[in-house]
Amino acid sequence: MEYLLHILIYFAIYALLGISLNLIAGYTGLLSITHASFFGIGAYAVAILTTQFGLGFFGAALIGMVLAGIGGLIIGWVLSRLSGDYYMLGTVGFSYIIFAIMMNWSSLTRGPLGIPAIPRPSLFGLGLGDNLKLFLLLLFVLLVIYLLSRKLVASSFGRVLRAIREDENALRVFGYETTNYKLAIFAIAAGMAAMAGAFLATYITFVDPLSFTIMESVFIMSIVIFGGFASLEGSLLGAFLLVLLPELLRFMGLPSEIAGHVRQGVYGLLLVLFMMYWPKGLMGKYKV
Amino acid sequence: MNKTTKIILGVVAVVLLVWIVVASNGSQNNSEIKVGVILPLSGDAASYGEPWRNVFDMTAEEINNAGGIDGKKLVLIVEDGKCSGKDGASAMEKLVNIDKVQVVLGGSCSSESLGAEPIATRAKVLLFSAVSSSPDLTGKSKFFVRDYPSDSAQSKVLAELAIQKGWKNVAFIQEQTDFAVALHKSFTDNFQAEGRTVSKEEFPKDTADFRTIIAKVRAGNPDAVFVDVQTAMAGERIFKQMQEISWKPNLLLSDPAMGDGQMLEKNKVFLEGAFGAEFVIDPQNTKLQHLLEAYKAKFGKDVEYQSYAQAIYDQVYLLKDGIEAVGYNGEKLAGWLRTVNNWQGASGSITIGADGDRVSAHSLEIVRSGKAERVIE
Amino acid sequence: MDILEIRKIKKRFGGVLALDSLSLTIRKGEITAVIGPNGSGKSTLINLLTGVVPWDQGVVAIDGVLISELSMEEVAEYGITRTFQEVRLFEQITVLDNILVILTSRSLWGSILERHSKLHLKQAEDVLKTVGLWDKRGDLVVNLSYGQRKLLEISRALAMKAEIYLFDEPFAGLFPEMTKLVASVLEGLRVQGKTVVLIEHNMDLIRQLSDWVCVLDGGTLLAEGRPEVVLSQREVIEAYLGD
Amino acid sequence: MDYLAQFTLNSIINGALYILITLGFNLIYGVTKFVNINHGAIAVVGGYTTYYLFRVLGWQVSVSIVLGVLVAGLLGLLLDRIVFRYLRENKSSNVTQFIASLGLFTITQSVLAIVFGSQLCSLMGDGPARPYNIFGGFLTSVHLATIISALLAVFFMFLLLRYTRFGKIVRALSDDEEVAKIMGINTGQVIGWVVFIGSALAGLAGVLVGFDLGIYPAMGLIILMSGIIASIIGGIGNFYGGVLGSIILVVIENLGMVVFPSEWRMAVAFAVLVPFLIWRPQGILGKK
Repeated sequence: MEYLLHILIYFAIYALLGISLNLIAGYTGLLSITHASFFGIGAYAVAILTTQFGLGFFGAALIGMVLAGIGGLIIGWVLSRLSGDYYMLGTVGFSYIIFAIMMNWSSLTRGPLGIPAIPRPSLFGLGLGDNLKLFLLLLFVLLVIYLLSRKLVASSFGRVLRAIREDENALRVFGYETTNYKLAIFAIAAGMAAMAGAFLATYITFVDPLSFTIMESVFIMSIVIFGGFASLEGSLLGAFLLVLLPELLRFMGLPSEIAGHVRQGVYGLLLVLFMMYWPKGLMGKYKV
Repeated sequence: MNKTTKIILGVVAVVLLVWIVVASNGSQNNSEIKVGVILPLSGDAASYGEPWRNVFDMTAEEINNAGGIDGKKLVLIVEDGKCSGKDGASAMEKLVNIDKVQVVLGGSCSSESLGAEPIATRAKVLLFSAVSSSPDLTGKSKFFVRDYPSDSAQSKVLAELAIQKGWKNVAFIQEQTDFAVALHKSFTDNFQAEGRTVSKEEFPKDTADFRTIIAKVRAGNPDAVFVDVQTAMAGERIFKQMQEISWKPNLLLSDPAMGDGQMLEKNKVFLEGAFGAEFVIDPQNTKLQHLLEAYKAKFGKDVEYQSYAQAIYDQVYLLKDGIEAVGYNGEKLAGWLRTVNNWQGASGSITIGADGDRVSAHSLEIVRSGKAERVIE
Repeated sequence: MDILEIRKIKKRFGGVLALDSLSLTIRKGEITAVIGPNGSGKSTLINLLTGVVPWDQGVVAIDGVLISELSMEEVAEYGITRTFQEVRLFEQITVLDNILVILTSRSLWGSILERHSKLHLKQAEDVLKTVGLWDKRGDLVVNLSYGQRKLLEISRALAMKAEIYLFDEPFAGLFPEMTKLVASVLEGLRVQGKTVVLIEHNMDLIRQLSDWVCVLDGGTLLAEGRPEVVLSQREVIEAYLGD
Repeated sequence: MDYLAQFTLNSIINGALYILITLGFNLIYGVTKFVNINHGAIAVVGGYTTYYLFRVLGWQVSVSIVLGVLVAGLLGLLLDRIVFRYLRENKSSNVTQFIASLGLFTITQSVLAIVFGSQLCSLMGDGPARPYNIFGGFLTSVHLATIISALLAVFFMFLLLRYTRFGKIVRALSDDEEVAKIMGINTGQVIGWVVFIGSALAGLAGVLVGFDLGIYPAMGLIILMSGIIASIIGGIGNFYGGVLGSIILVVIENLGMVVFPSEWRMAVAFAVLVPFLIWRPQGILGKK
């Protein structure tokens, strides 16, 4: 059972990432490959603040979300003028810069050594240490963020985002400061990704830069792509499949030195096939 | 995506879930001993994982051919840790909960071990690593043991040498791995005093182009250059590019480079007089020679990362002795390993301290015509 | 009373002088048609008046207020709205959403907290009913026919409840009964005292609808006046048939 | 300051490699109008083919180099026919093609890792290449070959684009595809040739890196990123832009290496990319 719990915790973390990235990519049409960096900022914020400054999990997670939000605003502003594959290149650039900071700023992040011994969360003294309680807390957060996102997407704000996705310049002629909307959603999604990072840090009790590379951002992007653009439930399905699929491959008894590469190859193949035949993804409502 | 494909996907998802739940109460049948192994088999660190996996397979086969452990067949279940904490934890959870192993050999990268350790402690499973060298793991848990010395010993020996040689400025070319970072840190602590300085240029794993780093280090005209690499191959690329700008500084090598006899042989002219420190390696060690020959016979090429290979080889045999002594139980084995004293292996005499680290007698060595010879003070 | 005036506007795209010190006045509450062969500067003029393109020289006055430059976002504040020649709608969302997005609050926080008042839905219903698209409100725009998309663009402009409407070839490619519908919408606007600038090639419609006609050729004002006067002038006909 | 000579030589060597990559990349971008991430992996395929023929099968070195370059060109063409032509015909956005190229990159990298393992293999065999002393700095025979082939490639491409009918068509196509269609050009066939030549150039770069530093499957992204940054700085899709961008990037990178510690090298390159993306996305020579 413990193993099932482990997979479900990863599912919830990646569902959180999928939903938040879908808000940017699926609803606003901005396909960003920086999401793992905000995921990392959240994780490192919790790691550093709890181990070196003695903060509690929730305080550290909150600060992490604010930091990621600010980072999102800065990166969002810089990229607001770009579109299409140029935009994605810009996000790849930032993703690398943040990864380099995590890896090289060793006085803060201990570089490749990573940060071990991150405490588990506790609320008013009652420990939420063991995996089941942690999972329930994570599930609760996922539910709250899912409902919040549904409400956000259904509101006029969500409709403006979709209009930006379809034809931003046309919308500006009707009097909308579209850049502000793009920055707002980018910061909100960055904050959500940081929350996911906080849970990863406290669950594994160790963070290292190699968990937040560009390829991790591409993985989160593929959760949104397979699940479907502009469909929150699609992202849940995407996370479910892409977290379970690799675990399943562990059972397939493939000779393990090629199992890793086969998994990587299969998921690359899926990316190509989806772009060719199901650009909307499984449950998507928008073709990129 | 019409309705039917969604239904099919739903069914597939449910089947997945059921399969994992069913598989999660696998059992440990008594005719074989299932031991887990965590190695980086994809991602950046795959270049380390593959050769180590070969050593694990070869050693297990060797033991099984000689009658196995207590007559039972040793079965290694290898999982991919991808050299990251997140995946190390996943691999550990699977091995502990699905395969119900009592011992996991690994992780290799320290990040894998740091990710796996809390799970091992919770499940009272022995995490026995031959390669993770991060100082954060020393004495971290009753269930974590490693037969690879922490790096501080090695750097202390080299720092003393540098001081004795009267060198004022040592420049590091340091790989961005936990092992190399720890090596640099302990060297600096021992060397940097009374006006002696240590400068550093780091490079990401799998860097191929060292031209500019070497030119920059040369510009600082250091008294000696510490080639602080995780693998002999990275060292070899640095030596090649140093020769390509015909620069031959005093060299200090980290033990993965120093321990690779084949690499020393190939670059013997350039490496003449280079210093390094290894835990007692003597080529006459019969077990070591056997390991090298058996590996070459089975895989048709010399073993890479010789210093790690021998630690892995000893690790499996140590485990065999442990199981035969106290039975296949994680907690007892963890305790038994801590009592190991002067156990003769391919990597020389192995003694493991109370903190779970191997007590090492690092000895200073110098490269003489392609061979690493001990320097007797 | 002149609601919109441009004096000596110059606009150059690389080597091409799209507008060559053009001066033009648009009177309030009237339908002014702007005609001219392709490349005479009509689209550039509209893009200029809706902040899509800055002008190099010259002055623009809206309601007598002189403005030096116009950004897209400010256009709505000056009470100007437009349709697009190549129909730029929000494709992968519903017809109703295309209208609601125009009616709702422009401020960031406003749009998040806004509760959907019945008023918005009522306004959307009116506007869609005027162009007969109310029963199509649930469809995605991408599934609409060409004519329906033209009508939706017009209803979107109406939803803005602006002062000055710039229609860029609204009748192009419409079936006869749709043309009648759009003509009645334009006349409806005139009755409400709104100002309409119509870019169109169909001369009969121009004669039927417009109070005033300006003829552009090569970025300059060739002629202007009552439709029946201007359209019979020799050089206007030549400009059309000449090149 | 004797290392100045070595720095300039290093810059020239890296510059030559970047030029080879950007030449191919820019040529293809000019007609396909999207950032093809798989271009990097095709370079590595070129390198591995030559490695297999020359080092494993022991063929003659010049034959294996030519075949390596050809195989890279053909692979580029094949993938273009199978995946990207389908996407072009379906009017897919450049973002869709970008993601598809990312998928192809993952597949190519995984296949290489499975077939050749993840170890670094050098085409040079063991031992360093013979260094020549050139006013204080050192160059090896491989470096000279790299520089010469870069110069030859630039010259050959210059002639091709400037004086041949094919060159005029390619330039017309990169200016405006519709205009080219009206002129009755069989754009499909021209794109095919352009992709072949561009991929072959990438293959050449891969082979030269193989001889100089050695290659490993995951190297594709690093090689390509520098090429993309150089293209954007110089002017993406513009023939001279690639060359100019490469020189500028190399100078900035090497200057950066003097000031910053060397682990910040790629971060410096991306940091240079960001201001260009904001203020001059079309690059120095490009037009809006």
